[in-house]
Amino acid sequence: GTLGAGAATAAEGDPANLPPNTPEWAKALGPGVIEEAYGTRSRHETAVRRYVPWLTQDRQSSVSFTPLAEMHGIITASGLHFERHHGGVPDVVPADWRLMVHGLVERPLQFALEDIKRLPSVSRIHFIECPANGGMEWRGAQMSGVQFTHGMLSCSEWTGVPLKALLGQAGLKPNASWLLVEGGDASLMTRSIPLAKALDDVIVAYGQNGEAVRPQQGYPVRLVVPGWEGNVWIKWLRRIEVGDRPWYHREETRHYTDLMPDGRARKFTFVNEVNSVITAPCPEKPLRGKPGFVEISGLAWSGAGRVTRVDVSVDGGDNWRAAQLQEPVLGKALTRFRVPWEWREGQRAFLQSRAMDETGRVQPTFAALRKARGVESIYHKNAIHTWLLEPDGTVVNVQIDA
Amino acid sequence: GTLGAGAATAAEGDPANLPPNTPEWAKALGPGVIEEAYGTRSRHETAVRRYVPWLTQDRQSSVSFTPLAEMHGIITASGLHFERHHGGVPDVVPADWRLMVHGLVERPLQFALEDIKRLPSVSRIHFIECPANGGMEWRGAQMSGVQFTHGMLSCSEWTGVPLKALLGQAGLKPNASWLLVEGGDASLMTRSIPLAKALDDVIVAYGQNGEAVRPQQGYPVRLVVPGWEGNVWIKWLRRIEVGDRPWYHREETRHYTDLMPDGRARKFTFVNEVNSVITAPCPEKPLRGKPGFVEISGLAWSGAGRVTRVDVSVDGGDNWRAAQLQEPVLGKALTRFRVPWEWREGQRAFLQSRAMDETGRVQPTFAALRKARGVESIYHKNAIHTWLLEPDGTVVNVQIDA
Amino acid sequence: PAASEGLPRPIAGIGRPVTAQEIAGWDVDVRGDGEGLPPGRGSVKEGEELFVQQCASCHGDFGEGLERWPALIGGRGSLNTDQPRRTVGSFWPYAPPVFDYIRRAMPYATPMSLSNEQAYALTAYVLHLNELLPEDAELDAEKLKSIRMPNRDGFVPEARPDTPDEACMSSCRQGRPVAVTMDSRRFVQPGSGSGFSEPQ
Amino acid sequence: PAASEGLPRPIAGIGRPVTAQEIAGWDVDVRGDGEGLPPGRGSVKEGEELFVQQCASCHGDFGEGLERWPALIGGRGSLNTDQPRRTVGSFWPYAPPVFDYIRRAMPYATPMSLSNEQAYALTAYVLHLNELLPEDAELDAEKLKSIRMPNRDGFVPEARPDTPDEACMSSCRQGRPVAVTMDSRRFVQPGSGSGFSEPQ
Ligand code: HEC
Ligand code: HEC
Ligand SMILES: [Ca+2]
Ligand SMILES: [Ca+2]
Ligand SMILES: [Ca+2]
Ligand SMILES: [Ca+2]
Ligand SMILES: [Ca+2]
Ligand SMILES: [Ca+2]
Ligand SMILES: [Co+2]
Ligand SMILES: [Co+2]
Repeated sequence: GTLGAGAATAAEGDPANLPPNTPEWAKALGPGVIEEAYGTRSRHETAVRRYVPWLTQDRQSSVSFTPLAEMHGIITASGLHFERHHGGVPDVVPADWRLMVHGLVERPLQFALEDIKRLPSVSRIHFIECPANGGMEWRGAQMSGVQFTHGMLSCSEWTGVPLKALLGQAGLKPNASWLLVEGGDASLMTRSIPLAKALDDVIVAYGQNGEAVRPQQGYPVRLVVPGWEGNVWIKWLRRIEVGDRPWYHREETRHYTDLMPDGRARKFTFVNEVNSVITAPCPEKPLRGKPGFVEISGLAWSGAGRVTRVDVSVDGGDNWRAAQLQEPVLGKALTRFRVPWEWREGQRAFLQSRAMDETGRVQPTFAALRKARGVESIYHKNAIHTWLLEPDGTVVNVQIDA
Repeated sequence: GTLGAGAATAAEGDPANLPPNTPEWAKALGPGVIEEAYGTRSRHETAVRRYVPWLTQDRQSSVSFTPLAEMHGIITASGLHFERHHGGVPDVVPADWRLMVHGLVERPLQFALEDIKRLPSVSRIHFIECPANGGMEWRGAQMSGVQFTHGMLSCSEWTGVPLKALLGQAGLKPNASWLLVEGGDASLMTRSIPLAKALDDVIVAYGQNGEAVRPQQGYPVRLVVPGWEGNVWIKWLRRIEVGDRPWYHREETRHYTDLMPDGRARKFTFVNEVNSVITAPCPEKPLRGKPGFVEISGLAWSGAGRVTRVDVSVDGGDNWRAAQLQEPVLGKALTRFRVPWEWREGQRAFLQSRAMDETGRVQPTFAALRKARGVESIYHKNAIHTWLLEPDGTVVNVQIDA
Repeated sequence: PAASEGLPRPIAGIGRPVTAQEIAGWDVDVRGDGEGLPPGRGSVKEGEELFVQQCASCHGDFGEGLERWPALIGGRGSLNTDQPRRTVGSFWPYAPPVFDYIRRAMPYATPMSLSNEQAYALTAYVLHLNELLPEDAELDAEKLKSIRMPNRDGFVPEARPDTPDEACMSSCRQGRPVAVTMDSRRFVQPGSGSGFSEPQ
Repeated sequence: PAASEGLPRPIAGIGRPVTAQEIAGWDVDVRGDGEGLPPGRGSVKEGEELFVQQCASCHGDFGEGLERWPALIGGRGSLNTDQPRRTVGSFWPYAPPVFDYIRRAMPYATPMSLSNEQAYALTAYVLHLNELLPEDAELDAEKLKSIRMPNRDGFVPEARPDTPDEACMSSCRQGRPVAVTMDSRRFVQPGSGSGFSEPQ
């Protein structure tokens, strides 16, 4: 299929397998069950995580990006979940894994994996987004596609124990008010989290999309901190210390603070505010052939709760139409939006999406965001994104005067 | 952790990695990003699909089972999705794949994969269950665990085109009332589906849990027929013929009909009625060590709509307690239920779950089911299931007098 | 037209018209009433020869079924017993789908390799094995449609709901102790012992 | 107690009491205010030697940073310019977390290999490179706590929402044509050209 009725398909295919011929795979048995006792995808599928060499000196303290253009629905295939490590991926032996809970608690405890699994459990579908997602675009458009402008973003069904339940096991001292959470990798990554969030919806997770959390996502246990920046979702979790104030560690001062034009930096900017991006069409999914029907589709999310509306513009924000949101719309989860469009012959278009959430927050323009924060804050870039659709169907990452 | 307070853990672990020692993985860098451009699970995870050799002559026309005891939440890891093939797994080349729509239509058409992907899309989380799930247990308990009593069951986020949209492309003739759907594998599997269902919620799906449908699940395109028996969810879909009556093909007469004691067989028994099973504890997840807190957890589902309630009994159905249902509870999707329990010293228990759905249907006892259908109908066994929990923590598949 | 009501309007340019010739190659199905049967013919005799060459290794010389490959004969009168056997002869309600299935799916390892003539001949032989065609018969579309299968009237519509919607909550057993009617340990140990992740 | 309100009641037997000695081995963190600093001491001089051996290959002899490994000095006065440089000297608000980070995470390839004395010495040297300690200084817990970092007051609380909640629906540009301010084709071709799935 192409955009033109009756036109030949882009990939013509092997006539031997096309009607009226019987395809070769209908003429011979294929491999049977448990040929793959644990299965993988088709050899014809090629979507991969990618990294950007110039961003980091090595691949151990680095990031790779989810190919958002290849995704369907809201669940991210675990094999394509973006990565952000500070010392590589530890090979944690599950029998040797322990979680220590201590500090301002009544009963300092350690938990083995089977202890965690015995506690009351919960499953939730939540997105995780690195707050540096799109950070390369504060000064202007420079990345080639949506994998790099927005690909530090994924969404999974997480299963585990409410952190509250673990704190219940240990008991809290009266002055408890902040937690230090620590990973067991080579960077022994730490962040401070206010107790109120810990008692709200944080999960100590061992399950991801129906199986164990993947190594790159923190096997065997990671923190799930719904709606908050990915950096606090500590992976390979090994320790929770309860205290009465934040720690001001490297990852919450040197990094993950937002530098303002006046030279001061905002600290503890936890929430990933309302955001969205069109994933089809996009630079990786250009439109080929003749104009006609196009379903514009993308992802919206908010760390503050449910997405309530997504508007789409094809004229650079002059006029907007509300998109359809795929049910169920879940709080702090990716939300798939779709809107039908008719692409006219020779039409140049500026595609944008603008999300709103249940707290009333509206995704800002780049101009509004820069006016508030300048261009050096690295994190929490949630501006309305623009794709330029050229008359030949090429889609280009651009920024416009809004 | 064991059931006893302060007791040593079952897997003691390597002291070199346990507190106060620093684990080896905190002392050296691990592999960096894109070490796996398409990732897989931890080498320490061992859950696998399994087959039962005595069920079938070979592995090409056979079945393998999802290890339900290892699952978390409601999404099935795609690598562990059960399999049911009739001629093995075809290696369909996506560029050579075509879907033909013809018969009582205005415009006979064929679609390439990119045509399908251009049409308006939809994503839904739905379970798929082979109607023969648990069919080996009609006469009595004989399987060793939940993987085999209930493991022809999975749940994924499916993305694709409403079948309705494809029929819209072709147009329907006035007398259209049934569809023949045909797979492209070595069995060229066929089933007849009434038009009303096709126009309701059937999806022609290319996406599964955020990536392409897996080969074992019908790559590149399968039918998703929410709530209906898995056999009609035709995989490797290649053809849809519109007609004015059912075809009465082999797979809807010889198989997938339900033989009653009087020698007559019910045909077109499409819906998988309300059902549930406890997945923890279960034979594969016995309770070890001393009594104490146990979270009983399991899965419920109904092909008629949403699960509204699941009751759990520990005394073989004498007394029941309503379990908590994990939100969101979605129509024709797996629903995770959980209920806390205190397992007393030396207690023998008969664990059961009983689900209800929004149409008011209640999962029947084995006695009620056999009274209605005898023991030779193979399909649609949705009886209340019993696990015997022995005082030593062993969990046994049994059947009781109800 | 009623069927089309509520159908989405077609979107221009998506999907390519398919020719009658292209359809013909893929439209291989034959309906219960024989719709779709191709021209051609084949005899029980020809069928016997083909069957011995291409089918008997699994189904047995007389369709009795070797090992656990399916039997193609037998089972008549068994359907209402506690050992029902479902075969072409005992269970299939219509004859044309036998042709349909053989042509689309057999021989098992090389499906879609039979000519229409061969498929008619094999269908004739399988029906003969089931005493539904004499030894000297020849089969074509008309003949195949005319065969009345023994279990033609054996199928009834879906009849659910057929179990009570009861949900007693307490003292439901009214004092009766639980009796185990079957314990799987008679057959297997609890755990994963019923199956394998490696070919056996 | 307020903090515990609404906490789930503990479930007996899940989780094992952890001893003070077990905690000590893992509780390696040092807070901004110095809480957690261990006994011990180290001098700038000792630190210099260790730094040259174990750190300079990445961070440079003077902490200037080689290739794209991070610089540990510089950037003071840059934070409100359009080329801000965030380093220990210019950006870190508290001194004890320098010790914390070096001990938990450095040397990069062999973390948790430094003794407390070595970590004090290296912290001393890094602070010296940033002109926060004289060449002959020795560092211990008390001394480290007393150091006031240049950017101590540089951090302010979260200040969002800070953008308008506007959602104009039509003619929002009021006739202004769209102007492209930056086109990524200046740097890369549209598609996946920004990155790789193989190590470069
Ligand atoms: C290598 C083994 C093998 C060979 C050779 C073979 N078959 Fe089969 N046959 C099977 C299997 C296996 C099935 C069932 C497939 C399934 O249910 O998925 C079957 C099913 C059938 C059925 C349907 C039986 C029923 O009641 O459902 C018929 C009819 C049949 N075969 C006829 C033939 C004919 C005719 C040939 C030769 C042209 C043939 N078979 C060759 C293995 C074989
Ligand atoms: C092989 C390279 C390498 C060596 C050797 C090395 N470092 Fe580092 N250092 C790094 C990297 C990479 C980072 C940043 C890690 C990250 O952000 O994930 C870093 C970060 C730091 C920082 C934090 C800088 C900031 O402002 O965030 C300090 C302080 C530091 N190193 C000190 C040391 C000391 C002291 C040594 C020797 C004992 C050392 N490093 C040896 C690579 C190295
Ligand atoms: Ca070929
Ligand atoms: Ca852009
Ligand atoms: Ca070891
Ligand atoms: Ca049972
Ligand atoms: Ca036909
Ligand atoms: Ca501490
Ligand atoms: Co932040
Ligand atoms: Co059925």
